[in-house]
Amino acid sequence: MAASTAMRIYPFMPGGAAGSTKLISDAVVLSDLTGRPRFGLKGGGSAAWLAAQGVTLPAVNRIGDHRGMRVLRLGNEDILLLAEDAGETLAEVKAAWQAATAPKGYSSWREEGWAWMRLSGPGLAEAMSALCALDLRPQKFGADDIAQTRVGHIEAVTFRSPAGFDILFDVTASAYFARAVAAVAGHTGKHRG
Amino acid sequence: MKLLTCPMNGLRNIDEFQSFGPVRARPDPDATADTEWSRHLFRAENRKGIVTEWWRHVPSNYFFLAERDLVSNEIICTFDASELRDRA
Amino acid sequence: MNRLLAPFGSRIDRSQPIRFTFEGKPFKGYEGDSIASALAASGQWVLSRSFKYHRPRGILSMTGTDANALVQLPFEPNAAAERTPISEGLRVSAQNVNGSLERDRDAIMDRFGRFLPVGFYYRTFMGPRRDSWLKFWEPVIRRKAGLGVVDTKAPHRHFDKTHLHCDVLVVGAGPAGLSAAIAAAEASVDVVLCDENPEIGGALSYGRYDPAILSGLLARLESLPNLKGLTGTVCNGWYEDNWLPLIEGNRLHRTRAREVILATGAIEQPAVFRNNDLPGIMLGGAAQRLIRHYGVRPGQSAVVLAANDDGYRTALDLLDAGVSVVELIDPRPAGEAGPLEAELRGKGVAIRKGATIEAAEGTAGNRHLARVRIGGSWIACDLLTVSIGQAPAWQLPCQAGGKVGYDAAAGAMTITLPQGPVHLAGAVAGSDDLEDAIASGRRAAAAALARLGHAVADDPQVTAKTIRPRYVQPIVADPKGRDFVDFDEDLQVKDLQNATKDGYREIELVKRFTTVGMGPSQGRHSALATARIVAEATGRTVGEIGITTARPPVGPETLGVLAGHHEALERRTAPHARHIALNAAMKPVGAWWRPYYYGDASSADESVRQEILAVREGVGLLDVSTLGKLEIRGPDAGEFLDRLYTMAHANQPVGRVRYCLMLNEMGSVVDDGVAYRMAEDEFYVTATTGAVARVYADMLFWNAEWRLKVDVLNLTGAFSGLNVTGPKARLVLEALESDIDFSRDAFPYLSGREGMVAGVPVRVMRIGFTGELSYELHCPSSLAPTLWDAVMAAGRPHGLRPYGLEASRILRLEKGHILIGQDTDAITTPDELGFGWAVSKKKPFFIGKRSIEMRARLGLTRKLVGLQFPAGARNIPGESCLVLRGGAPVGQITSVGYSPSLGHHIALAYVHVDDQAEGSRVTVKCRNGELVEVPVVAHAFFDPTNARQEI
Amino acid sequence: MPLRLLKYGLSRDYPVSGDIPATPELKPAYDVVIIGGGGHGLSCAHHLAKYHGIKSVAVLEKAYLAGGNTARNTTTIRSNYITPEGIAFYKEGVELFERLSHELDFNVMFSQRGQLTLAHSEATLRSFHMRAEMGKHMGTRTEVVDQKGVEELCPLLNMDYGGPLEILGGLWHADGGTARHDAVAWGYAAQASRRGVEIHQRTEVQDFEVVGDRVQAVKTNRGRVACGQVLIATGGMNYDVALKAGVELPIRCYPLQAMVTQPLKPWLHTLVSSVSLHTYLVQSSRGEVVIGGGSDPYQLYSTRSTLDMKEHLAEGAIHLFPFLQGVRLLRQWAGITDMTPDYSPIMGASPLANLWLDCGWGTWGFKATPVAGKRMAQTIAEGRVPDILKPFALERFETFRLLNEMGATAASH
Repeated sequence: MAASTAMRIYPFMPGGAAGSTKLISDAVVLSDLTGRPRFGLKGGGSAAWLAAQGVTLPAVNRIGDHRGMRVLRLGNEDILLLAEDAGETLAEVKAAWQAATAPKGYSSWREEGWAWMRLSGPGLAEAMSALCALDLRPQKFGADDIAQTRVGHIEAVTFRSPAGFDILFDVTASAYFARAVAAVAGHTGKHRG
Repeated sequence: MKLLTCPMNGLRNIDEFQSFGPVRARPDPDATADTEWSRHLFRAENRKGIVTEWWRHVPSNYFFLAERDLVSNEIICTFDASELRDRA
Repeated sequence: MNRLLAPFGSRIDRSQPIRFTFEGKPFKGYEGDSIASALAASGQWVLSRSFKYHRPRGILSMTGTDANALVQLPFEPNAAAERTPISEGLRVSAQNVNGSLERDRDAIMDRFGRFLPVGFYYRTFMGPRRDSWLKFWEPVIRRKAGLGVVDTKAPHRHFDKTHLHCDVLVVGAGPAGLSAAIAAAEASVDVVLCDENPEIGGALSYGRYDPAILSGLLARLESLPNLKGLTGTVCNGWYEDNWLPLIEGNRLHRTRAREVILATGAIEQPAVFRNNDLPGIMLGGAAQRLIRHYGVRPGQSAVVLAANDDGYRTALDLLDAGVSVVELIDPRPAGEAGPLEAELRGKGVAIRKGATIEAAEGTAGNRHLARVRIGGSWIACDLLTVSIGQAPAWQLPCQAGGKVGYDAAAGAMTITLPQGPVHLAGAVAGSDDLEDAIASGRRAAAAALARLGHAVADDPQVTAKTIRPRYVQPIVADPKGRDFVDFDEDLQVKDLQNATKDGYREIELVKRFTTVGMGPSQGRHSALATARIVAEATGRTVGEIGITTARPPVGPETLGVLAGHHEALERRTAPHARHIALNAAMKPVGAWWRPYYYGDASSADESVRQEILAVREGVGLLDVSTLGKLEIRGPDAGEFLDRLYTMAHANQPVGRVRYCLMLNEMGSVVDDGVAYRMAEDEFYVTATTGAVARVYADMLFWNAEWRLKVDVLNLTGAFSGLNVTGPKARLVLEALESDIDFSRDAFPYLSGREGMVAGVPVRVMRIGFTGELSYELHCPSSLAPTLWDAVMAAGRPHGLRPYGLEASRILRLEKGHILIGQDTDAITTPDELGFGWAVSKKKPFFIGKRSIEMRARLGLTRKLVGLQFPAGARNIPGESCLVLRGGAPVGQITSVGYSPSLGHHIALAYVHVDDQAEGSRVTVKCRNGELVEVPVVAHAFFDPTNARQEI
Repeated sequence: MPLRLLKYGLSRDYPVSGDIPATPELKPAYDVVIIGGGGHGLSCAHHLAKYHGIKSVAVLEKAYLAGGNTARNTTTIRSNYITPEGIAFYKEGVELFERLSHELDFNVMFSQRGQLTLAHSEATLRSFHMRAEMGKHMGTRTEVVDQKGVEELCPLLNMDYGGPLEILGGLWHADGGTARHDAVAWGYAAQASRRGVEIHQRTEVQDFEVVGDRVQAVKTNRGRVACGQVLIATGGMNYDVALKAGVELPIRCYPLQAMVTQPLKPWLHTLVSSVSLHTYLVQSSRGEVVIGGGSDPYQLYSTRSTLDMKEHLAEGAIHLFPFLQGVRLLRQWAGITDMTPDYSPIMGASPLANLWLDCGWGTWGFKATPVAGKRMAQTIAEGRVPDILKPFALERFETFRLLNEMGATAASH
């Protein structure tokens, strides 16, 4: 599919599907990274093609690094590149992939299918304990670990970022997710009431 | 909440998984009489004891197998589908 | 006032008085008081009326487990007065009273007891007429049922849930639990110690022990940062793999522990004698709790029944609290309490051995204890404390797989757990003195640590003691009754004996027939006595009788804390805000929100009609983004679809679109959609909105078995779909900037193209649910709002109207297109739908093939056809109305609606297979029972030759 | 005051009824051996003895009387099914319940307060219309009501949710009700044993002696018993017991859980269930609110309870009745259900000539206790299957003549 010149509208942007939903910013801060550059490959040939580009692939459910991009290995043949601050590098990889001939895997369309949000703030640990059943304490869940699990009752991928926890989930549930996080944040410290 | 060890994602609460039921032998449809075929469709692997069954880890959409005791609910082991033939 | 001075009253803050009311009367207490303690301090001992006989009842255990002390709060029925703190202005009232607590008209039930033997309700209330029970007796009895009253106007409260993980969870912060938690934490593992009480210490906080023991343990506890103490937190159940609900106020901690140590203590057991339920008769521990926790003097003049050291300690505590102890009665003929006995005698207390309480009598209306009978003579007193034995708190251990036994030699209930990640410590494991309990805690910690892989040094002190013999009260029914075994359910000794005479000899049957143990305390104070009575009555041992299964929860828990707070899941398509801006009536479809029509509710029908006409005569735009969208990629993609769907896909040319019909193994229709072959190794496949999640999972499942070289990707959220449909659809698309040739020849029906439209990369398919010229544009979701805007703008000169689900349903019905799940059911075959054309006869295999062949041989019984009602027909049958043949149902209407294009009502229906031909007339039973005859239509109602979609 | 209570009060001693005689010695042979001392087995025994004069009957129960699914179910009685075959059968079941207390001279407390099933989606409402149309046609009291009708029938329901949880309408079944489950079993046991039926508790069938196409005898932990006819009515153990006779049933076992609150003064008068929430509530004559829902998500022969099911049911209950937040739960439990592929029972003949099946009762068996016992007794006594049972034959799975009741059993049992 060719590159687009048209305007992209993500859920939390004005005119987006969740445009009227406010993101909380209190003891718990929820921020939206859905529009940030990322690119994923999935299916036979994906890992080999990336490796041929010099990308060192981590083990499944671990995060590696490639020229400032985070390399998320979600499955043997399911790799997602996140380029929060390395958009140009990502664009190069993407262009190389588009120009390449098969086998090269297939686009996973994660940049369209998944919202990318970040949870941070002083109430982070308490909020994550409420949102996710996994043991995410630092001694159990490291900086390069990935959990494909459930966050806020929906399927999600979560991992640590320097600021907090990043969460990838079904983009169509963006408004729901923001409400679920706000509800949890509203409860912190209030349970005896 | 019971725990289940996903061969790909590790130890998780069982509510992250979906059961796809016991592994079933699939008879050759063209070499099976009608009554045998309907038996195949409706028969149930329900013996007290250990069954090998399909599970899906829903968040990662990974399918694997587990040996589980239908009476005690003990999960004896879990393994990737590629091992199924080795075990058979 | 019965209030004692400090240091008694560890829980109360005398500087913080609190006013509240009970039964409308004002009372005063202090911050930290429970309802029961504050009332007791003011001399209010009666808290409730009993379930059946409406006898006055008061404090029994001070643990909050009995029906005796349940009260009504404004928004909360059955609140435990012994545990619920008072708060300023709290309005408390008594439960289960007819009139008032003081004057309960139903107290007369106590006199009619002889007319109401156990299980009487099974033997009467049936006559005189057949419906007498339902019409007369049941309403009467229903009014008497239940305890508290639920406030149906209760305001919403916040509850929430969180998760907690630890290496070792210790339940119970008494001496055993404390020592276990400290020992585990000293080995550097993560430990959580929880206790339902507001303080750490358990019996050390209210029993007669050296305060230095508790302060020493607390000092060690505070130095351990890896030990998290949760007071006021009840561990209310044990579930598989050490999953435990810890309830802290309005919060539920769903807790996973690798190892669990249960130090849940023991439950003091009441003595059984006539009138043993009078207010003023309480367990020794209740008196000690009142004194030490709340600074409340439990009476003025006491008799102490003591068959163990705890009873002697209670007597000493009573003396310290200024209660006159008339006499200590030790039923053991040679009860030996060593130094405690000497101390008591030194304080001038008379001790009588080998005697027991034979009966009690109350003041007027049995409102309080007046005297007890010992050795045939009556002794006046207003307090009787009972310390005759205890049962291990078996609830959590039994949920964790523990087995209850009975050590006949020691007269004690025992619990044994299988080897595993759950350990017992303290009184629940049989310890009956402090030193042993502390040692038992260390032993349990060592066992847990060993399982966690920690090397544990042998501790020479840590060996279990054998259980010392306990006193066992002989239970004989009092000839006059009122010797209660189960206070919650008002059951007396003879009730249990009589149940066994009627053949209810197994403990579970005794429970079910008499309801023993089914009340709020769930047998805490009755299970042991019941087992003894049933054993005696049936000539078996207590061990053979056992106790009934302990099921979660351990104690009552609110539905609110279990439910927590849960936002409803909702999914929105990318153009959601566009629909809102266009005043769409949005309705939920599963988790999705979809436009039903655009416009005000007041003109809904007209809006729908206009939308339909726009599609038929001009052009319409439908957001089809909720459709399931799947990409099947890889060398085996064609083969994969060939196995999953009924049509042929391996030979489908690139650029073509084919209908897909999916069957299950039984040969029933489960889904449909289209497959667009974008490349040799890539298909873009749609699935119905409601089925895509299952279809996607099933695809992955089948390929886990087949191991074909394909990757399946669910693009449902990643891609959005816009359907541009109507005779002018091509004009609209040609007006947009695009590299796609939309002409009829270049882009024929049932083909697909990739390209750019208005700067947006799209996948376009020429298909049509509406039967008109249609282009379905699919694009990445972040670009869908922009594409929507472009199409709307390009369509404006052509009168383009966005249309909603309602119009879409009629449009498809006019074409006779089916909706899976509405026009099909669990057993629909392709033949029943007349879909033979969609089933490949050449493919060697597809899912369901073998079954539809077999089902075809068994014969078709019904067929889905069109029904056309005459214009102006008066009675139009609704959906699901029956199609009858010879008076018997043979099918039903699956879809029905008014077609504005045709000017009459049309429907799809299953009819008998012999009535499928065009022109047959079938009988349909309308909702009002009227039968109407309707002609069958065997083709699409609108545009029967399907010419319009191919222009 | 009813006469019987006066009699109790005026007699000095407790009037012993002796409902359940102590387990006698096992005889070497019986005309009919019924495996399973639950409601169905006891009902069949009663009907054999009372209406067919067959008194050489032994009911073999491996544990205590009626302690399996009879004791664990939540006692829904109704006939608002989908298939005409199903409705005809369950309708007879409701009618027998209406007379049951008098039949047994034991008050089973049949309480016909109606059942209201709620629809939160148009698809559900459509399925309700299907059930209502078929139900009306078959002569039951079943109708679809709109939002206003729902409010009138159950004014305390929360109608304000909007979105996917909004209540769009309901299926009102005036014939629906509950009964005291234990009483049904005890009443049948008392009546059957008074007519000579022997009830053997703690008697487990461990094997079958099959010769040719007949069961010669069953082998129990208390010895061998020869039998003329054998009925399997063992609830959650049906698959396992039938397998011992060499008969493989199309049954899978799943736990089904339920829970109950502390007793409350009556506030909920009808049975209320929700298809989308997988939750139903009914207030018992003791004042307890019984809450149940769907089966567990994977196969298991266990009666353990789970926290997640309890949380799910509490959530559903509070969606419907938000004021229940402060109400306390007292107990949860589970039974093992024997689920068939089409959510209908398997009744009638087996591949063995004298072995009869009363199986596949899944989550819905209690309501059929009287009718299944009556019709299975007729089958055994006459040696042939009556018309009303024929559609439920095991053979239907070979001929795709399924009786699909899934849509009528998902929300309430």
